[in-house]
Amino acid sequence: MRYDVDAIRADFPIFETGIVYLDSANTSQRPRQVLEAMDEYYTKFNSNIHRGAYRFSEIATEHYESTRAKAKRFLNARSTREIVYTRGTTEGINLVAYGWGRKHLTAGDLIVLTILEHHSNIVPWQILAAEKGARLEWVDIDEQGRLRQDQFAALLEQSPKLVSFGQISNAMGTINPYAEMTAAAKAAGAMVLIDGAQGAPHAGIDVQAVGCDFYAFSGHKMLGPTGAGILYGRREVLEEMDPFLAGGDMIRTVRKEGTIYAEVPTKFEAGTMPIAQVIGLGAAFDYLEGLGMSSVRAHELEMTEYALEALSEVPDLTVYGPPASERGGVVSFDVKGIHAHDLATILDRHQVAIRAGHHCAQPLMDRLDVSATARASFYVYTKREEIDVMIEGIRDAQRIFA
Amino acid sequence: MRYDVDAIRADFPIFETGIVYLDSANTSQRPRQVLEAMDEYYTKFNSNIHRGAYRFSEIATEHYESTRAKAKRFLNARSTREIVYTRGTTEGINLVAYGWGRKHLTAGDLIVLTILEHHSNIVPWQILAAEKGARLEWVDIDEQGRLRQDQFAALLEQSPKLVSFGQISNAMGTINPYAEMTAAAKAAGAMVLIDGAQGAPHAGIDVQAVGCDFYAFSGHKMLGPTGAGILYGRREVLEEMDPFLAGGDMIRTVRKEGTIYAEVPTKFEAGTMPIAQVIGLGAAFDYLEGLGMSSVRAHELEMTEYALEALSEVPDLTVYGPPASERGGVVSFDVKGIHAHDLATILDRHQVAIRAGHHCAQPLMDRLDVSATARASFYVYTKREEIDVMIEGIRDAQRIFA
Amino acid sequence: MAVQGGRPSGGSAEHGRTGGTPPSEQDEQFYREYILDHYKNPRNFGRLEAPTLSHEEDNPLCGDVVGIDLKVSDGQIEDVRFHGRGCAISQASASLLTERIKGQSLDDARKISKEDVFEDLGIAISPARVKCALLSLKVLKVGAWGLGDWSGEEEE
Amino acid sequence: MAVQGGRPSGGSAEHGRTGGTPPSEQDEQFYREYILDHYKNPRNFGRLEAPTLSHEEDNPLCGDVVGIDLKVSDGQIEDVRFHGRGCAISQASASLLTERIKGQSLDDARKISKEDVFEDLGIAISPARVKCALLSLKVLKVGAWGLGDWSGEEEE
Ligand SMILES: Cc1ncc(COP(=O)(O)O)c(C=O)c1O
Ligand SMILES: Cc1ncc(COP(=O)(O)O)c(C=O)c1O
Repeated sequence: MRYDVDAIRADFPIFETGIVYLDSANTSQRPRQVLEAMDEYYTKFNSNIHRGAYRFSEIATEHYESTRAKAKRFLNARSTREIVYTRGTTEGINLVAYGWGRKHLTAGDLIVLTILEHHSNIVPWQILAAEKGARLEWVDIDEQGRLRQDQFAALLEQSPKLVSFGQISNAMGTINPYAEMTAAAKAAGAMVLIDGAQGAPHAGIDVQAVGCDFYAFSGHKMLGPTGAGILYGRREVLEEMDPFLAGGDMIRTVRKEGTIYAEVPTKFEAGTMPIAQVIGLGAAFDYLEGLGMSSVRAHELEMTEYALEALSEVPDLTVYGPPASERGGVVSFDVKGIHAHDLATILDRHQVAIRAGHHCAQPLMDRLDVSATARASFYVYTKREEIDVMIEGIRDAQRIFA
Repeated sequence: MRYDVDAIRADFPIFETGIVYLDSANTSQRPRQVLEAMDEYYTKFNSNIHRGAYRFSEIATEHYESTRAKAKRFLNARSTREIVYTRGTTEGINLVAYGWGRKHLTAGDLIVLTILEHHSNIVPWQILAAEKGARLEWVDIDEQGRLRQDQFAALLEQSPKLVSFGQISNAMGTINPYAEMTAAAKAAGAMVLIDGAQGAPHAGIDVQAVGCDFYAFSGHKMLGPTGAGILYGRREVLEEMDPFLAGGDMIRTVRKEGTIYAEVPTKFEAGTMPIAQVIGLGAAFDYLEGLGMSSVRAHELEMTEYALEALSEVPDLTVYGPPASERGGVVSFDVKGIHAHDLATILDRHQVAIRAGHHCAQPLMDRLDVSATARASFYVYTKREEIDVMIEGIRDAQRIFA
Repeated sequence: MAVQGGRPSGGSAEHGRTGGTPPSEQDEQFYREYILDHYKNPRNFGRLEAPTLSHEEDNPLCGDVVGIDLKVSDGQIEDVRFHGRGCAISQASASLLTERIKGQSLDDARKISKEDVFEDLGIAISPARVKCALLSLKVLKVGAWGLGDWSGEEEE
Repeated sequence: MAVQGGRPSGGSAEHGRTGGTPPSEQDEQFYREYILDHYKNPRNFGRLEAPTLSHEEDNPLCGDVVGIDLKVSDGQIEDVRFHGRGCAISQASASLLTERIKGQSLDDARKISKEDVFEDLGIAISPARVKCALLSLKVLKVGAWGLGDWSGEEEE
C-alpha cells in the first residue's frame, strides 16, 4: 500500500492554518479521530470510571481500559497489568525513581545514564542519587553522536543497579542500539529503563523481545492528546514496588490504622485519572496501528534523508548527529553567524515552526560546546514540500544576516 | 438576574442523551465552552508551550498561562506564582506530602486529619507518617456529621505540624467551618492544607481571607476536563519546598554535576503539562465566573433543600449528615432492605446516575458503621424534576424489594 | 476489561428506555423473583460447627462480604453454609452456589466457572456488578483451593 | 503573562502572511538594519580594567549571556562595557543599552524601564523573545543595583 501523506494530512485539521510544522519531536499534531474519541466521551457518556454503578460509568470504564489493551499490543507486553497510565514520560520516570529507586538504591550504588539524555531522564536520578548517596556515570558520544559502547561496557563492569537511557535522542536524533544495550545491562544485573518518548512514536518497541524492565513514553508525541502517557513495567518489578501517588482508587481498603493497596497497575493510579485523554490515546494507538509502525518509520527515514540532503547544500550550515539510517526524524543544525533563536524567528515569518534551544538536553549541549541548536523534526504528516519551505527560509535568514 | 437552569443545560451536550445525572461530586459534566476551548487549541495553534520559538507556541503559552490568572482571581491569591498546575486534588496533596512533608516532618510530629476525609487526603499522610515516624490523629464527627470542634481544639494544643481537612465532605456533604478551623490551626502554629475538591466547585474560597497554606482542587469536578487541577500554595511556603516531579521545564540549568531549579511555580511543573486541559479549565473558570459562585451555591442549596424534603417523605430511608444550610449539594442516604448497589442499578434503569459505595471515605463508613451508602449530588445544571425522577426510582426499588 | 453476562456493551451510549416496557417491569425481570427470593431467604445460610474448610472475602468497593464453610469427607462436599452481607446479587449468588455444590464432589466443584455462576443467576450482569456476582465463587476458589489471587476478572 | 512589544497577540491563530509584503521584506523590517548593525558591530564591547560594578546573567533557555562592567564616579556612569554571546536581539539590546547609559547619572539609569528598552530596539518583540530583549536590563538591575530576582516579567 502506498503511503499517502495527503490523505493523512486531511485527518489533521491544524493544517488548514497553513503551518509548516516541523516540531513534532516536541509535541505532535493530533488527527480528528483522536479529538472525536474525546468528544464522544465528553458528550455521550461523560462520567468517572470504576466507581460508578451506572451505565455511563461502565461505558467510560470500558473505553478507558481498552486503551490498556491497545498499549499492551503496541508494546507486546505480557499483560495489561504491566501498563500504568501516567501524564507522560516525565511522570513515568519519576514514578520509577520514587517507587523503585527510593526502595532499592543505597549509598555507593551506581546509576548509568548517557550524555544524550533529556532532562526528564537526568534530574530524577540526580535527586535520587543525592538522597541516597548513589553515583551517576555518563556514557559519552563519539563524533557522530553515537553512544560509546566501549565506555558503556566498561561501566557495566562496575555492576550498576540501574541503567537508564533513551531509545532515540530528541536532540540529535540518534537511534541507540537499545536492544543490545539492554541485553548487556541485564546480563550485568542492572535494572533497565528505556525512555521511549521519542522511540514509541517513531519506531515502537517489543518490550518482551528487548527485555527492558521499564519503558516510559508520552501520548502527546504520538498523535495523542496532552495529559496522558504510559509507563510499561515488568509485572514482577511493578508488584514489589512501593506506590507513588497515594489517594483514591489505588487502595483496596483504607482504615484509620493503615491501608492495603490495590493490585498493579491500579496501585499506581491514584485519584481521578486523565480519563478523556487516555481514551484519546487509545484512538492514537488505533491510528498508528492503521498506518503501521514500519510505514511510519519508512516515511520518516525518507523525510530525514531528503532533509539531510537539502541541508547539505546550504553553505555555512552544520548538522549534528549520525547519518539518516541511524537517526529518527530529527535534524539538529546550526547556521554560522545566525543564532538558532533568530533563525527560528525568521522561519516563523515563513510559517515554519522549528525548535531552537537546548532541547532539554543541556549536558549534551555542553558536550557539543554549543548553547543552542535549531531542530527540525518530522512525523507521519510531513511532506517534502515543507522541508523545501524551511530551506527557503534558512536562505532568507542568511540573506538578512549577510 | 434569574438563575436560568434550562439555559445552562443547553450548554451541556450530554443532556441530549436523556440522563438524569446526579453524580457531580464524583465528576461534573462539561459545557461546550470548555470543549471548544480545547478543540481550539488542538486545531488552531496546537504546540508545546514555553519552549517554542514560533507563533503557535506563543499563543498556546498565553492561553495556558491565562488560566493561572483566572485561578488567581477565582481564589483571590496574591500572585500567579502561587498557582501550581496539577492533574487534580490527589496529585496536589501528594505534591505537598512529598515536597513539604518529606522535608519538614520528623519523628513524633503530629498530623491532624478528620474522619470525614477522602482517601486522597488520608493515604499520602499515612505513608508520610510511617516513613517519618509521625503521628496521625483524627477529628471525629457528632451525630449530625459535624466535626467535633472541641476535639479539634484539644488536638491543636498538641501543636500539630500539619492540619489537613476538606472544605466540604464528599461523602456526607458537611460544610466544615474551614475559616475558623484554619485560623485556629494557624494560631497553633500548624501548616494548613484544605482539600478543596468539593469546596472549589460548589463554594469557592478566598485563600487570603482564610489564610490556609495550601488549597488543592480538581478541574474535572468544576466543569473542566479530566486531567488538570490546581494546587494553591502560599508563595513563601512554595519557595522553600523541595521539588516533586523532576525533569524538563522545572529547571533553570542542568549540568552533569547538578541542577538549578526554576522559580515557583515552574519548579513544580515537570515535563509536558496537560496543556489542552489547563486551557479547558480556564474556560471552566470563565463559565463559573459568568454564573457567579454565590448563584451556584444558592442554586445548589435550593436543590439540596428540595431533595432532603422529598427524601424525608420516603419511608424506611435514612439520610446522613447535617441540614441543608450546612451542606454542599450532596445527599447520602440508605434505604432499608436495599443495598446501595442494588438501588443504583435500579435507578440506572430509570436513567438516573447516582453513586453507591464508600465514596473513597472508608474511615467515615466505618465510623457510621455502614459498608456503603447511596449518594446523589447536584450542580449548576440540576433540576427539581431530576430529583423527582430519582424519588420515583427509589419507590420503584422499594416495590421490587418489598 | 472483559464484559460479562448478556447486557450488551460497547461504544454506543444508548441509554434509552427500550420499547414499550416501563422500567419497573424491566427491573422486576432484572431482579428476577428467585434472585430476590434467594436474597431474602438465603439457602444454607449460617456457619458449620467444625468445617473442613472455611474462607471469607470482601469486595472492598461496595463492602460485600461472603464467607463459606465446607464439610468435606471422602472428596465429597457433605455440607456447606455461607454467611455475609451485601447486595442482592452477591448474596443470591452465594446462596445459589451453595445449592450447586452441596453433595457434589470436590473435583466437580473445582470446575465451576464464572459462566456457570452467571447462568445460575440467569440475568444479565453489568460490568459494575460482576464483582458482586463472582464474590462467592472467589471465596470458593481462593479459600478452599488456595488459588492465590484469583480475582474473578479476565485479563486481556 | 504580559505580552511585550507591538506584535498583537491573543486568541486568534491567524498566522497568514499579511498583505502583499513578501516575508523577506517583513523580516528585514523586523531585524532592522541598525539592530543587525549593533549585533555585528556591538558598541562598548569588551571588559573594563577595574570596574566599579560588574555583573553577568544568562538566559538558560537559549543560552544567551550578557555581562556588564560599569565605572562609576560621583554618581555618574563614566564608562561601560558589555560582553556576552547569543542572539541578535539580546546582543543588540545590550549594545543599545550601553549607549543609553554611558555618561548618565546612576539615578537616571536606575529609571530605565522595559518600555525604554523596547523603544530603543524599535521593533515588535514577540513573547518568546522578551527574555532575550531584556537580558541586559536584567543584568543592570540585578547586578548593579541588587534588585534581587527581578525577572523581567510582569506578574498578573
Ligand atoms: C473531598 C475530595 N478530596 C479529594 C478528591 C480526589 O480528587 P481527584 O480524584 O480529582 O484527585 C475528591 C474526589 O474524588 C474529593 O471529593
Ligand atoms: C527523549 C525525551 N525524554 C523525555 C521527554 C519528556 O516527555 P514529557 O515532556 O512528555 O514528559 C521528552 C520530550 O520532551 C523527550 O524527547
